[in-house]
Parts: sequence; structure tokens; C-alpha cells
Amino acid sequence: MNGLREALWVLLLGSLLGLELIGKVPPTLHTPLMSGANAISGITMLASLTLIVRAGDNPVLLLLGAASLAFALFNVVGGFVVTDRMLAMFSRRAPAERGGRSN
Amino acid sequence: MNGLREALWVLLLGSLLGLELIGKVPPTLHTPLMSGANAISGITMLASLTLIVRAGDNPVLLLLGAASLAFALFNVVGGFVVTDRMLAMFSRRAPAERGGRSN
Amino acid sequence: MALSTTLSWAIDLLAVLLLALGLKGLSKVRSARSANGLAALAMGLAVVGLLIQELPGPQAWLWIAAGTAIGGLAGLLTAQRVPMTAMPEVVALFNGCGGMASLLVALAVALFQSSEAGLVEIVSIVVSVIVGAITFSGSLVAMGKLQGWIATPGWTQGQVRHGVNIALALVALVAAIALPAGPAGPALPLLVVASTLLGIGVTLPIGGADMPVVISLLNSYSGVAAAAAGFVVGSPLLIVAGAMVGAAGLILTQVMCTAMNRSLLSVLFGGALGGGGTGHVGGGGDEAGYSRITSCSAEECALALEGAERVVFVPGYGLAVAQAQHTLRELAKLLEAQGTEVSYAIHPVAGRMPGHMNVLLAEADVPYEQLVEMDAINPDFPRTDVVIVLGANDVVNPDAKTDPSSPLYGMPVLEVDRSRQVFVVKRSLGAGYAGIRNGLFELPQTAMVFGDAKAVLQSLVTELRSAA
Amino acid sequence: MALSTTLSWAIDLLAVLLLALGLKGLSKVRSARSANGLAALAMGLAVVGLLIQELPGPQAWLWIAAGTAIGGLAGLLTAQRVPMTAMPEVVALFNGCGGMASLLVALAVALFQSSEAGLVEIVSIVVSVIVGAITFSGSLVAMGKLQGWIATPGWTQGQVRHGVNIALALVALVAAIALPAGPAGPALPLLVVASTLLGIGVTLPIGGADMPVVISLLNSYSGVAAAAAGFVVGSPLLIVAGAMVGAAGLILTQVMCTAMNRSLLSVLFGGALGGGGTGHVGGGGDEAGYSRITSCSAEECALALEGAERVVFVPGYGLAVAQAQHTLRELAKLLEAQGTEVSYAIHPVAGRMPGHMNVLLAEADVPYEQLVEMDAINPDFPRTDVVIVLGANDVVNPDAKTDPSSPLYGMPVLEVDRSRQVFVVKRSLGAGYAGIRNGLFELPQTAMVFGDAKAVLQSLVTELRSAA
Ligand SMILES: NC(=O)c1ccc[n+]([C@@H]2O[C@H](COP(=O)([O-])OP(=O)(O)OC[C@H]3O[C@@H](n4cnc5c(N)ncnc54)[C@H](OP(=O)(O)O)[C@@H]3O)[C@@H](O)[C@H]2O)c1
Ligand SMILES: NC(=O)c1ccc[n+]([C@@H]2O[C@H](COP(=O)([O-])OP(=O)(O)OC[C@H]3O[C@@H](n4cnc5c(N)ncnc54)[C@H](OP(=O)(O)O)[C@@H]3O)[C@@H](O)[C@H]2O)c1
Repeated sequence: MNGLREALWVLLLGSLLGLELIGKVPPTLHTPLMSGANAISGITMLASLTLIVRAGDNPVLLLLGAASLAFALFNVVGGFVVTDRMLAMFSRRAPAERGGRSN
Repeated sequence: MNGLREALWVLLLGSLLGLELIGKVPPTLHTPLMSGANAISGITMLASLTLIVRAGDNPVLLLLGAASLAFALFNVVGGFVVTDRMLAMFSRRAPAERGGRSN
Repeated sequence: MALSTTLSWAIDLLAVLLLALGLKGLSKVRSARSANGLAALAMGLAVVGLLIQELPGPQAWLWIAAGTAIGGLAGLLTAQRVPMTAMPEVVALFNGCGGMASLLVALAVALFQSSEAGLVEIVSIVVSVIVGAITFSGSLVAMGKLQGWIATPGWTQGQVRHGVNIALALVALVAAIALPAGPAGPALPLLVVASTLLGIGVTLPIGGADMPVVISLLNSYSGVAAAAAGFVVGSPLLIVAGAMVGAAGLILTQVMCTAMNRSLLSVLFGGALGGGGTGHVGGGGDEAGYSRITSCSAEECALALEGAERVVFVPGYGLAVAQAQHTLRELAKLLEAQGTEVSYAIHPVAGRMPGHMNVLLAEADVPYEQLVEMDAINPDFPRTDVVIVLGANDVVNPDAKTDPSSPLYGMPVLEVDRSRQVFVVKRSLGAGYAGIRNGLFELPQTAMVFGDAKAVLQSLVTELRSAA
Repeated sequence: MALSTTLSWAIDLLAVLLLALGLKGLSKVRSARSANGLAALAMGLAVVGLLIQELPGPQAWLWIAAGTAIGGLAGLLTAQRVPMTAMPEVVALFNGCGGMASLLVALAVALFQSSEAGLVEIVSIVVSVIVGAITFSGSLVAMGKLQGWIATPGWTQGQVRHGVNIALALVALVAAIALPAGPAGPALPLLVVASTLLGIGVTLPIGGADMPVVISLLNSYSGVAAAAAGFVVGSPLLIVAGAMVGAAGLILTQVMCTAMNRSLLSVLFGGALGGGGTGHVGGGGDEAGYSRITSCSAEECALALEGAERVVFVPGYGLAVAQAQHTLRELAKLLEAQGTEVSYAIHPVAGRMPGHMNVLLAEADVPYEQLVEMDAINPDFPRTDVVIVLGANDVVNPDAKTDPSSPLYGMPVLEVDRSRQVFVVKRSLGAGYAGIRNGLFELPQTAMVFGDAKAVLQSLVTELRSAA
């Protein structure tokens, strides 16, 4: 029961923090923010890792764990890379503005 | 050790939340906000109450607990009332604006 | 051991701090890119913290390596190969896989440990399975609709779908209640199937162009699923991060709805908007109902451009479909060379995803300072000589301002009708996403230039070149 | 029992939610007042949750009642009786008492339980004692300085004070390290005394007018002390609430510093600004150094007012000292009756605390819409006929814009020098808080009206009455 109490505290505070963190977002950033947040939600890979480590010799558990790890990492790696690609497009011209037009 | 880990989680998240909650504050509200936050910091009265309840028959503990409770409540009650008084001054004219000048 | 515990836990705290900073930074233009890196770093830290704490054996390392290699490589390749215009689809795909990961973890735990599980554990497993499955199937449907693979079946537009979805939800509920009886029974498969179908049933009726909102909502769900998985394996870090993403996703969904002038409820339960179900071809409205249409050739348009001092391009969904951004940039350079002032009017919901036009034009190296947001450019239209609307429709529809019966009424639009001359480049008189007619086409200062956006732009370039 | 645990803990979660909403709401004008109520409700809830959980016996109830009655009543009476102009002082007093409460709890726990205490407990006790004592003594000094009871001793302005404070901090550190050896030894009293002296030593050198910032910082400390007390008694709610207030207080302190164009470091370590040490009388600058001063009588000023179509009053610290707000309101009403447009220019740091002028004028029922913030009114000065500066000085000093060597350089000021005619009402040519001369007084369009603000306003009222 004690562990649960603390876990629920953490849940409440995490949610409140999430609500506060995102304020006004310019439309340009809607998609990158969505994609970045999506990459973060792949944090569930921690659960997959825990599962694998604690699986012992059970092959089904190991397989399920590895599969879920693959799915989660697909989400994480793909999410961050794609977000970076999007954001790179916006920021590319920032240095060019100083040094004169790049084209 | 486990209790401490959770307590530190709570500390971190609470601090982050506090940092996020206060964004731009109009100068008019600096003093009321300070005073309101000050009233909330009197929450330490919970510690005083716990102390009294767990003091058993120890008169020193009871006395210290009651004294700290009095100090904390002085902070809480005074803080909220004084904040309300300040804020009442700002909002007093809000209804008057609709119904015509009050004077 | 105590040292590694303390260390891994300090790493966890740091990871959450960085994740929070990352999410916050992602919502500001300046910091977005580095914030993305910060969040990625935080995820790496979290993994290191976990490995220090749990110390996997050799066999575990093997499976970890396998999972990492497959998932990571696939993610990397997908992310690098996908064309920019297919962004929302990929995000949906990634998101669905995140949901799948939570689902698999919960399944594994349910299969092997639920005999000694307490109420808390059961509830976390059930939540993880349901939300994970909905996220997975819903995201895949969203992706299919955006790609145009999946159409909107007629029956899903009626009231019957609500009945179907409620029935599915009830089945899932019953299965969830029956779950503690024993993991071997039919309860667990039933739960998975019902939740998966529910994800499909809820997403299928929604129009393709509302999909970005739905994806954002499903993204919030996958955060919830992660938090539930955190309860299942008892990881505070997972709970915090999942809760944070879940809550942030909810806010973002709300923000996106507001930007598109829709309410979340109407997106979720209102069905596909207008006729543009698949979001690829403007459906309803047809070519009927227009009188007084002036159309002109690319040559005439080029003539007007030659004489103009100030030109504004209004890019829309059609420009993206035609992949005409590079040709547009070429035309703009020619105009700039002749001394014309060129800018691009960016409507917040032009295209089919937020920021669509920014991404598109950025790809063609359009200078950032020439992209002007709606509110900034609207006052400038009266002193603009020529406006060229390129495959945009709804975002320049003046009825949104004047006609209370229009479905767009109330949405702010680009007020191109206040400029001296407007050319609308599109293939036909077909409607846009909202499936309605556009009063702009009939105005005296408007001329239609029919054709594919890229083809028309190409002939404009040719004309201007030969004139110079 | 299990039920009461669950209940009290659900109440705790709710209380934190409400506290967060309260803090958030307090930073917006619309919601501030109800947010204050919400926070108060949350505190009440937290107490109920605790009592349900701990179930005090009859003796405990007795002591609780005694503490509540004394503290609550004293707080209520103080809060209701104190004049609005003494607000910062009372807040400092309340804040100090909050620190004292944390200090007492930690002392009690240290005295009776530290034999079996672990490292965590010791650390929390030490933090609670140190921060609590600093908050207490610092706040009382702040209050004393604001009231003018305590002057700034000369030696505190030199470098020697840093030595003293560092020595005190070292003593406290040594005492903290020695504490686990046994609560009966001299470590605990030493810790308390050193921390208390440190609080005094840090606050004493700071000028009276920087006190609001210091109080805000000490307020943040009292949050930290509460969080530490939460560790001592093991209450997550207390930890969260304390951490929240501590962090929010830090941000607020920063915001206040920015508004006053000072850095936190220079407030803390820079000593009293200029000569206005006690913040009650403009010290330095004296009457020397002015040439070309025009002074005039109240009658002449009244004549100018009669002919004006647009009048702006600039209230400052002197108006608060003279308690002339009601007379000012009377004058404004007379002007409005004759058809003059009246407004009040509110500089963000006019007076001695943020929002000072708003509070002051609100007390005299000045309509809210006549109070105009600096940024909004500055463009309007060129079309203003008469500006009357009432006991303000630094906030209308044009040197802040033009003279890079001025201590005020860079602070935005009210640009009254751009209006047609300026009357400055003050008692002498004495300087304001920053202790520097004011170029405004020498401008050709400026005329000084020497005298107490209330007296001058009173004669203006008399003049206007007799003229009407
Ligand atoms: N941005 C977002 O996040 C988002 C998300 C969901 C929904 N939406 C909605 O999508 C709409 C966006 O407005 P919009 O003005 O950009 O687009 P639109 O109103 O959908 O109009 C696009 C137009 O492009 C034309 N077109 C299609 N292919 C073309 C081609 N190859 N060459 C030239 N023209 C072509 C079509 O006309 P023809 O068929 O005659 O060529 C169509 O009328 C809004 O209603 C918005 O609410 C936006
Ligand atoms: N608002 C805040 O939060 C805050 C906090 C800390 C510091 N400060 C600082 O305080 C200053 C505020 O500027 P300010 O223009 O309001 O005030 P100020 O610059 O301090 O000037 C006040 C003036 O009022 C005059 N005065 C005093 N008593 C008077 C009376 N009874 N009747 C008429 N005049 C009287 C004084 O001149 P005589 O002696 O000649 O009469 C003095 O020059 C700024 O420098 C600001 O940075 C503000």
C-alpha cells in the first residue's frame, strides 16, 4: 500500500507538470512537438528492459520483452530522428540570416 | 531508503511544478502573490500537528508543538486574510464597471 | 549495490529533469531543436540508470541487443527515408508501436505473474492493455487514412457506430473484471481483441484531415499506457515520464483543435467533416453552383506578375500534393531578380497538418523571413498588387467572415479578396477539405488559372525567363 | 483504519491539486482573489486529512485548540487591523513566524528523537533549523527596517560584513556536523544561535527599499523550511507544498528584481543603494547641484489645472507618506466635474513595494480604468496639458534614458518631460530612493510646488472650489 501511495503522488505531480509545461505553442511547432512527445512516450522501453532482465530463462517472456523493446525503440529512435529532421528545416536559415542569404 | 527515494521524487516534482506555475506576473500582483505564497508556506502547521499528536505525555514536546502550531497558524490565517484584503481592493471596482461608477 | 542504487536513482531524477526541460523547450521555436536532443539524452540516461540498477545477465544482454538492433535500426531508417510530406503518417506509425510496446509488457506480466497479483497490479495491467491496444490499432488506422489506404465506410457516419463502440467497450470491461479469475482463461485474449477493435471503431469514422488531432490524442494515450506500464513494473521514472507526456499531449491536442477552429468532441464524435473523407481529394461542392467565373492562361498571369511591385503567394494543400515547392521558389527568385517584393502568406491550418506549409517551403529553401503568418500579413493585402493562390481553397474563403451558415464561419482566413488582383491556381472548381463553395472565385478581381500547380508554376517560370 | 488512511490520502492529493491551482491563479488578476480562497480551502483540507489519519487523543486536542486559538486569533486581528501601507512589514512578520514554526518542530524532534535518527533525519533537522532560523531573524530585521525601527549600521556597508557572515556560516556548519554526537551537547544551541545571527547579518546591510525582494526571498526560504519539516515528520504533502512554495517564491523574487531593474546578487551583496538606507527619507543628493529651478505656488498650479483638458497625476512614494490619496481623489473629482480628462500614471516600481500605488489609490476608490500602466501612458504624454508629479522622483527621472553614468540608467521611466507642463509636488529638492539628482526639475516646462503632498493637494482643492 505504501508504494502505491507514493506512486500515485508521483503520477499526480507528473501530470500537473505536464499540463503546465506546454503553454502557448506556435502552429509551426505543433507537429514537431507532437512528434517529440511521441518519442518520449517510448520511455515504456524501460518496462521492456525490466521485463527482459527479470525474465530469467523463460523464453516466452524473453521474446515478448525483446519484441516490446524493439517496438518501443522503433518509436523512440524514429521519433527523435524525425523530429530533428523537421526542426532542422526551420532552423537551417538562422545562421544564414546573419551571414547573408545562403542562396 | 525506499521512503527517502520517493520523498526525493516528490521534492523534485514539487519544485519543478512550483517553477512552472509562476510565469509572468503583473507588477500589481507581486505583493499579493508574495503574501499568498507566504500563507501557503505556513503549511508547516501540519508538522506541528503531527508533533502534538505523537508527543504522548511529554509536556515539553506538547508545548513546543502548540507553540509552533500557533506561529504557523498566525502565518496562515494572517497571510490569507491580508492577501484577501489586498485583492479585494483591486477587484472592488470590477462589478461597478458594469453597473456604472460607484461614486 | 547500495552505491549503484543511489547512482541509478540520481540518474533517474536527472533524466526527469531533462525530460521536463525538453518538453518545455520543444514548445519554443528557438530552443526546439536542442530540446529534442536534450529529451533524447534524457532517454539514454534513463536506460543507463536502469541497466546499472538491474545488471542484466549475459542472456538478457543478448535479447536486449537483438531488440535494440531491430527496433533502433528500423526506426532510424524509417525516419531518415520518409518524405517530409508524409510526416503525420510516420508519427502515427511510431506512436502505434509505442502503444504496442506497453501492450506487450502488460501481456507478459499478466501471463506469468497474475496469480499472486494484487488489485493494484491487476488494474495497472488492464489499463496498460486497453490503452496500449487502442493506441496501437487507432494509430494504424490514422496512418492508413492519411495515406489514403483506408476509406471512410458509409456506416461509420451513422449513429450505429456509437452503438458498436459502446458494445466493444462493455465487452472490454467485462473481460477486465473477469481477468483476476485466471490468466489462462478467455478473459485476456478477449480484452486484447475488444480493445483493438475499439481503437479501430473510434478512429475509423473520423475524417482524414482531422487525423493530426487524433494522432495527438493517441499520443497522449501512449503516455498513459507508459505510465500504466510504470505501475506494472514499479518504476517511478516511467510513471512520471508517462504522466508528463500524457498530460502534455492532452494540452497539445486542445491547442491544435483551437487552431483548426474545431472542438475535440466534434472531432471525436462528429464524423468526417463535409465530403473530404479521405482528405485527399476535395469531394463535395463539385463544379456546380458557380457563375461569373473568370479564367485565364498562365501567360496572362505572367504578364500581371511582370508589372507587380508586391506579390504574395498563398500556398495550400494542392501545392503539397503537386510537390511544386521548388518550382515556386524558382519563380520567386526570378521575381526578386526583377525587383519585386515577394512574400508567402502562411495560414495556420493550410495543408493537412499544422506547420505543413512551413515544412514544405523550408524544403525548397525559402528564406524564413519571407514566410508571414496570417495575422501579420492580413493588413498588408490592400497594398498588394498580385496574390497567387496555389492549391489553397478553404484558407482564402471569404465566406468564413461573412456567411454565418458556412461551416467555416468564424475561422480567421487570409483576406486575399482585399488585394488588387488574385490568381487562383487549381485543377478545377472542385472544393477543398471543407467541401464547400468558395465565394472568392466569383469576385471581379479574381481569375482562375486551371491546371496542376507544378505545371502552371513551370509555365510561369518559362514565361518570365523568356520575357527577361 | 485502512479506510481512514485511504481517505486522508485522497484528501492530501486533492489538497496539493488545489494548492497548485491556487498558486497559479494568484498570478492572474482575474482569478487572484478566488485562488487565494482556494489555497486557504486546500490548507483546511490538508489539516482535516491529517486529523483523520492521526486521530489525536483528548490531551492532544487540548493543545491543538490552544495553539489554534492563539495563533489564528492573533493572525486574524493583525491582518484586519494593519493599514494597507504597512503591507510588506506584516508579510515579513507572518513569514518570520512560519520560519519559527519549522524551527520549533525541528528542535522538538532533535531534542527527543535524534538518538535513533539516521542520516536523512539528521540532515532534514539541520536544514529545517538553519533555514527556519534564518527566515525568522531575517524577516524580523526586514520588518524593522521597513518600519524604520532599525537603521543600517555603517560597518555593514563595508567588506567586513562578508567576513562576519562567512564566519557565522562556518560556525553553523561545524555545529551541524557535531549534532549527531548528542542532542544534549552545545551543538544544537550553537546551531540555532549561529543561524539566527546569520539571518540578521545577511539582511541588515540591505537597504529598506530592497526589502520587498528580500522578503520574497525569505518567503521562498520558509517554503524550503516547510519541505525540510516534511522530511522530518515524513509527510509527502508537506514536502510537495513546501517545495512548490519554495520554487514559486524563487521565481517571484526573480520577477520582482527584474521589475526593479536590479539583479538579485546586487540586492543581496551590494548593500544599501545610494543614501536612502532606511527607505524613509531621500538622503543623498541634497539640495546642492541644481540651478535654473522654477518654483510656483499652489494657486498658479490651480490656474493651470483649470485650463487643462487632459491631466495626468503621477503618484510616488511621497504621496503614500503624506497619506494624500483621498485628497487627490477629491481633486480629481473636481476636475472631472469641470470636464477635464483625468488619469493616473502607474510606474511599476513607484513607491516602496510592487503594486504600492495601485493599493494606495484603490483605497481612495479611484476608478480602475483611470490607472494606466507606464507602457500604455508614455505615448500619451505629448498630448497631455498638465502633469502633476506627487511625491514621485526616480520614476520620472529623464536621466534614466539619457545618462549612461546614472545608477538608474536603463530603467524605463514615465516620460513626463514630453508633456506641455509639469508640476512637481514635493517638500524640497531632496533626492528620492536612488539618492540622485533629477534633471526633470531643471527643465523649462517644469515648475516645483514645494510642500507636503497632502497640504498642496488640499490647497488645490480649495482653489478649484472657490473658482467654480
Ligand atoms: N493544417 C492542418 O493541420 C489541417 C488538419 C486537418 C484539416 N485541415 C483543413 O484543411 C484545409 C486546408 O486548407 P487549404 O486551403 O490548404 O486546402 P483545401 O481547402 O483542402 O484546398 C486544397 C485545394 O487544392 C487543390 N488541388 C489539389 N491538388 C492540386 C494540384 N495538384 N494542383 C493544384 N491544385 C490542387 C484542390 O482543388 P482542385 O481539386 O480543383 O485542384 C483543392 O481545392 C482547411 O479546411 C483545414 O481546416 C488542416
Ligand atoms: N515599488 C517597489 O517595489 C520598490 C521597491 C524598492 C525600491 N523601489 C525604488 O523606490 C523608488 C520609487 O520611486 P518614487 O518616484 O515613487 O519615489 P522616490 O524616487 O523615492 O521619491 C520620493 C519623493 O517623495 C518626496 N516626498 C517624501 N515625503 C513627501 C511628502 N510628505 N509630501 C511630498 N513629497 C514627499 C521626496 O522628496 P522630498 O524629500 O523633497 O519631499 C522624494 O523625492 C524607485 O527608485 C524604485 O526603484 C521601489
